[in-house]
Amino acid sequence: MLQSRSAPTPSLHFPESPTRPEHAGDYSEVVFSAAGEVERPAPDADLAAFRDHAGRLIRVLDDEGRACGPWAQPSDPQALRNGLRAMLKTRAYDARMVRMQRQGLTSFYMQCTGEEAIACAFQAALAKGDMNFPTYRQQGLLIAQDWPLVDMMCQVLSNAKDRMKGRQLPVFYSAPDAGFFSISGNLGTQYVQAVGWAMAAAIHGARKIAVAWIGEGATAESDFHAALLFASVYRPPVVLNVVNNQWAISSNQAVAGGAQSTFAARAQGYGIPSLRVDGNDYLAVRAVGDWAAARARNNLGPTLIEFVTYRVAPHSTSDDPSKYRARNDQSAWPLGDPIDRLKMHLIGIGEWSEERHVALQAKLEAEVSQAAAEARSYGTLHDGPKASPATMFEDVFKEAPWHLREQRQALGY
Amino acid sequence: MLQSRSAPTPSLHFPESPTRPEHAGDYSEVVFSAAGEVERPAPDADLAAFRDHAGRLIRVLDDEGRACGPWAQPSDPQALRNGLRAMLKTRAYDARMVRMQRQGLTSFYMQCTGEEAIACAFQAALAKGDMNFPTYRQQGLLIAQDWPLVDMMCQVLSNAKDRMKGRQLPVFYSAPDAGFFSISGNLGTQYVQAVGWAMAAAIHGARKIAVAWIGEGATAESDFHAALLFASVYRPPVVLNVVNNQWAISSNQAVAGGAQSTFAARAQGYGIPSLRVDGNDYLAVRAVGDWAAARARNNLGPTLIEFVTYRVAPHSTSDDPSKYRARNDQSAWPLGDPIDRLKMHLIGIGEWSEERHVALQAKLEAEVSQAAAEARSYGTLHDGPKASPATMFEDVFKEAPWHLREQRQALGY
Amino acid sequence: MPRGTMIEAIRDAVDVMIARDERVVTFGQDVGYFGGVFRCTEGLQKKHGPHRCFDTPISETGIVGIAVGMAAYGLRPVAEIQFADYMYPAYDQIVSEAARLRYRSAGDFTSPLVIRMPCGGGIYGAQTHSQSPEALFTHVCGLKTVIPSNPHDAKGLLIAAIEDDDPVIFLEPKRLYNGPFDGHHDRPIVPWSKSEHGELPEGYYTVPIGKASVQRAGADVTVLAYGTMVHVAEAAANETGVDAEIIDLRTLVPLDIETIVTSVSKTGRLVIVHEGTRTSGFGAELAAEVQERCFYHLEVPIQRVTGWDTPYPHALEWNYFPGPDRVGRALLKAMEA
Amino acid sequence: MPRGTMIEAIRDAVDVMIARDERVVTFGQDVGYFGGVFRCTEGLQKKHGPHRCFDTPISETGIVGIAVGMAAYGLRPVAEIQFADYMYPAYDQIVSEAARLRYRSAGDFTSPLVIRMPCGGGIYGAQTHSQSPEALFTHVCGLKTVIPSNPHDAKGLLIAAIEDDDPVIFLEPKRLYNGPFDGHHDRPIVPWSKSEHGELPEGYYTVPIGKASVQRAGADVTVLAYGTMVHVAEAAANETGVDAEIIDLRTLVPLDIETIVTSVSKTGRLVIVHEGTRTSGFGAELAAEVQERCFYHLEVPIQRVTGWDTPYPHALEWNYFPGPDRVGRALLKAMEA
Ligand SMILES: Cc1ncc(C[n+]2csc(CCOP(=O)(O)OP(=O)(O)O)c2C)c(N)n1
Ligand SMILES: Cc1ncc(C[n+]2csc(CCOP(=O)(O)OP(=O)(O)O)c2C)c(N)n1
Ligand SMILES: [Mg+2]
Ligand SMILES: [Mg+2]
Repeated sequence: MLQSRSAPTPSLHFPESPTRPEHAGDYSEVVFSAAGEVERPAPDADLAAFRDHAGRLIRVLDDEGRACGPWAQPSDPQALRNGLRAMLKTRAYDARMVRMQRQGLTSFYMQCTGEEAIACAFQAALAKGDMNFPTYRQQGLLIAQDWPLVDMMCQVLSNAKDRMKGRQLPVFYSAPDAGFFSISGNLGTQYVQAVGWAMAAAIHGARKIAVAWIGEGATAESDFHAALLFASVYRPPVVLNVVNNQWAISSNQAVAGGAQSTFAARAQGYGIPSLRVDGNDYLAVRAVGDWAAARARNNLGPTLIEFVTYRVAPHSTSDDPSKYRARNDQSAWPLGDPIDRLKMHLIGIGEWSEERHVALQAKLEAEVSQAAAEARSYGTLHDGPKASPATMFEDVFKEAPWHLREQRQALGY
Repeated sequence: MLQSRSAPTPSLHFPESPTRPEHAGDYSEVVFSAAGEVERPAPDADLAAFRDHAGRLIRVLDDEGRACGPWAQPSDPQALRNGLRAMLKTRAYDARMVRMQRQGLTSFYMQCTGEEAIACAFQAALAKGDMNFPTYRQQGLLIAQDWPLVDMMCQVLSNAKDRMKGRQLPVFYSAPDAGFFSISGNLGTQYVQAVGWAMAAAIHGARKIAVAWIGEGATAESDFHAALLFASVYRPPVVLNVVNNQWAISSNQAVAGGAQSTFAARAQGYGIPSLRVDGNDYLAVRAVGDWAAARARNNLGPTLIEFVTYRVAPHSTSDDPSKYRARNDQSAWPLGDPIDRLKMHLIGIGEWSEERHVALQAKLEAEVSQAAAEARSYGTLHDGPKASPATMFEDVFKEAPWHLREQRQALGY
Repeated sequence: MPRGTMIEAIRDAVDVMIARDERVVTFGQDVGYFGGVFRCTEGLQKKHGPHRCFDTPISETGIVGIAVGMAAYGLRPVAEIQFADYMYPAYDQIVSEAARLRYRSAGDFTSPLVIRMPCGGGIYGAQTHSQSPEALFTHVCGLKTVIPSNPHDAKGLLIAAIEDDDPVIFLEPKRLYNGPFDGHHDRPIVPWSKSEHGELPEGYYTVPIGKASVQRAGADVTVLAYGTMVHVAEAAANETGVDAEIIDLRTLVPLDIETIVTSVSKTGRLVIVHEGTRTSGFGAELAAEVQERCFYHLEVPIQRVTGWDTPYPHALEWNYFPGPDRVGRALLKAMEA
Repeated sequence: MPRGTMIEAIRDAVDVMIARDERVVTFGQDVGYFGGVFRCTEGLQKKHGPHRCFDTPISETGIVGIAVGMAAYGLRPVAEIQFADYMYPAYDQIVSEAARLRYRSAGDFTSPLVIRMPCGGGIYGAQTHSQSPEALFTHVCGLKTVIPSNPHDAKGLLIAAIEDDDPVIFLEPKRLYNGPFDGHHDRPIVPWSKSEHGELPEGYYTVPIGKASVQRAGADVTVLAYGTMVHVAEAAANETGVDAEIIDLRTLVPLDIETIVTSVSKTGRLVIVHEGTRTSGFGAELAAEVQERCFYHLEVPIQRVTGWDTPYPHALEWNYFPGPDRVGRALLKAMEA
């Protein structure tokens, strides 16, 4: 069957960012829902119960900071204050590390500004023994557990106390005791590994769950498909998290296929229940995290969660978003700031105040400063003690074979 | 949040085939619909219009061989007789090639028995200049175009007239003039190439479409994901075909994730319209093929089609399905045989008869025999003329560099 | 000593290890119910259950990806890639992940997995069922690469690989599955049960990774070979009458450099044989190392007899395969100078 | 002659070819609007439109997969992989498809594409922004592998690569993007505008694929190098005073064996330098070929100065990098014997 004479000229669609430096910021296309509007399915509901969730947005906090709807959990002010503290501390940590990078104390840094609620609230849904397979933007998972900042900083500074022995790029932490898997520089690879880890836990009957993390840009990688498929087939205790912060370096989420369907929708094509959540709403993230973790723990199989958020900071310290984003891009973002929103909620329920907030902020900044001073005392990338060159040849294998010993000797060690 | 004490012991789900040699065949789980039941969306309908199609089955021929429902096209008896002829010829060709392989005239062969309708009817929807990216089970695409059998056989026999110069495994044809892309031994790779080819056609404004082919087992490969994603993002003129013949060597489609959702459903997760079709119903395949090809030609973007069928034959001549399938597996298959069904339809509308059928069969077998005799006269894998060893060093590059010339000389050529 | 095939050897090794060590699991395409297209895991699912031996989707990325996750958890996965030619979709997980996990995490996480894959030609498998991609593994630091040439070694090396704390690539020359093969494709097939190299001890034992074996002692020329080529080299030595010392490397990384240097220092002549393509093949590494270490002992140039720099062709398989004739000519040439 | 950076050279080459040849398109992650993280395609989308220069999803599999399909259609795709370290997900499409399409279809279909990727260390990029995986391409028959060491060659070779009818892997030493680099990381950075090697002719021209260039003539030792190491070798020769002949290979496959053999036959001494890991690196192939062809001319063992067999570390970058000191010691050692 040939096309009719009137068939349109063939052409391709090239997805474009809604906004570029020459425009005003515009996120009016982001699909969202009013707070409290989206139902909470039974954890063992049929896939059909999730169909609409892929196109909507679970939100608990409304514009006035009130918790509402079926995803609002019984209030636990202390837990929420802990969450606020974790987010504030993460932000203070990021700010300090960027400064240290600018001072030339290390080569590189990556912030999670604006996305703090996701890692901080999700971590609260996890238990000792669970394992996160994070990306470079989930430092909040460590900070929410009060993992020693000095330890993190020493990794960033590649100094003598860097447990990674200066091998990894800054922010590529590893902390088995915190359920934090070693970060890979290769996007996506850890997503399917999390599925394998969860399979192993289930094979051995261990009551542990795995959590996979990926950016919306990296869902394009092959490992994302493999992870969804294997999770669908074997139904291991894994939660598959997608952090959609709208940007992958310079390319908008539309380039990752976000304009044709949501990232949550991907999972349903594999028969995996999925939810889409306001990632700047601490209460929503926590509620959905609890829900998905419980599903995994109760052998009900994998869940995919798309967290909708916004990357406030540059991609990394090597990046300059003024080259590709609208100048007022951030202010056009409709879902606000996670810290401001949780603060408003806590103040609204009478469990927080401006004064306590300012005091906490100051205390955390002091804590971060003190940690920074201590970390610096162990050296920095270009200055002071660091791992001996002899260590470069360790851990390639459990024991260095002759050729690595020879090479070490050739280097003079 | 920890699991309750009563949480079930973690365990994995291991998909199993519904049937194994120790059982009776059983395909009652195959989701299907009555003939004529499934709607025909407008080619430019919204994705929402396709939602249900992923879980249903477009069928035109009912059990009595009558064409019914919105997908039934105006009857064209001559076109249908051509289709019947193509399917019969394909089956006769397969039977003969298996025999030649058993006679030791070549190393290997792969049949498409039971799946003939898919390639034969789909090819009828295509135009000169379109390009198929087939798997090893789409010989029907060539035969439906009356591509010379001798040419195909010479490839299978790796003889002196094999245009592939004996390089490829039997059945890995290549025929640019027939819109038949060179077959790769690596599953899935060609799926995304088809998307690239269609992008190229659109970039140059050429009115050509690409057709990607893959087995349900191979949808697990990474290239399937890449193809769907790039097709979703750039919307090129491509039709994405999945042939779900229930088996991938010894593993049932459930191992490929077919139990949790259909292969048609995958596409909708990427925002690509998809349909699920009775692959043993020549009329349904033709109707859906026309429909999807028209969408592509009219710049309406990609379509994914899942063809539901059954692999009657062993995977290849190296395979022995009695080791992993129920003895009566085929008879449990509910969608019948494509040749029988089209024949019944044609007889039903008074356009065919048992006598003409028997006569045609005999004629085609004679044609195949004659071609086989001719092909054998040009040599076989182990006997008679074949490509000179000097040709082994050609086509690695356009011009052989010195090292390949040296190697050729070292071999004595 | 009982005899057995290489297939039985591999099956035995996995069977023994699943029974001994609750961390061992095996999986891959068609590996579970069916037992693999070469039947290397036949019966294991029935014996040990699907949680120890199971089918996977056709995704090499996924197969190795879950293996890395499982190994990081503490299991000892033995993943099968159906043919070495199909390992490429898994290459990222192998190179960027399995090989580097211990290093990048300074030992926090490790990846003690085994990836088995049939390799090599000789079965008319054409370009996608015949490849020998060992050099693509030997170049990657953090991987051990093993390739046995007989049932005894296959079983002992595979058990050692499973017990090894590092990721091991385990290449199985498929033409050796059912019998030794010396490259004389036109002669009757010899089964392992009829071969002196067919010994297959029962139960648990290991063959150490990193140790070569001298397949045939000799005084005049050293031959470095592995997999199928060990048998081809032996045939070539016997047929030419050259007193060759044939070293079966068994492990490519870490290499048994001592055995190699000792032999070449003695013979002063070296022929390297492999089936993989020539340019940047593993023979290049062997030649580079030996010329540096044995420079003043070498009497003639080191020769490489290898697969050609072309894809493995179907009909011309035996023109591609570096058979005893080509190896024999190299031996004679080494003796000429 | 005007001067320019290597980034400008690459951008120029693509720009010239998009303008000259309607078949040329370029794409990759961040390549379109932004112009690539190293800005090699900056301005091209604006100038030529999104159908000639566009952003892709973060899928190397997909990037090379569509490139193969486009090339088969008749286009001349120039695909960018953001860092060579991220080429592994595309490796299957490169090895099994791009490299073999012409062969397996006996010329029915071809794959004239270019895959550009920044490689090498020296920017504190650690293990996933520093790799030199050239040997993983040179082992694959059907691929041409090119690596320039200066802007002039980068532009001319890239234009030649785009015009080439075979698939070309185009490696760009990222440490050379903005200036030559001789390994003295503690000295001030020299921009290309200040370097005698910074010449960048305007408009269309080609540098032939398969031809090496003698970067520095000399009588005593031959040095084979490519990319960044050409400059390191030059510094080492100048600093040690060894009269080295430095050959910039420019193309690894097909190799300019004639130039190499001529030089080694003259000097009798050879040092091979590369940044990639040692075992099975491209240096092994060079050593193997040269020892065979120049055996009777060689006066000392061929040495390889390479990256260590470890991942590229972050803090210890300069202990990993084979700098002028290590190369210099090899030169002196070559002169000793
Ligand atoms: C395999 C691979 N390809 C490319 C890159 C380069 N890269 C690093 S981060 C990045 C963008 C990722 O975006 P996204 O997944 O959305 O995460 P985000 O940075 O927004 O958190 C890219 C392309 C990489 N690290 N790995
Ligand atoms: C990358 C890759 N992995 C594995 C194989 C081996 N293999 C060949 S055919 C096949 C089964 C394919 O099943 P399916 O896709 O359902 O197609 P069908 O044979 O049923 O037509 C497998 C596993 C391969 N050819 N390529
Ligand atoms: Mg992002
Ligand atoms: Mg199938």
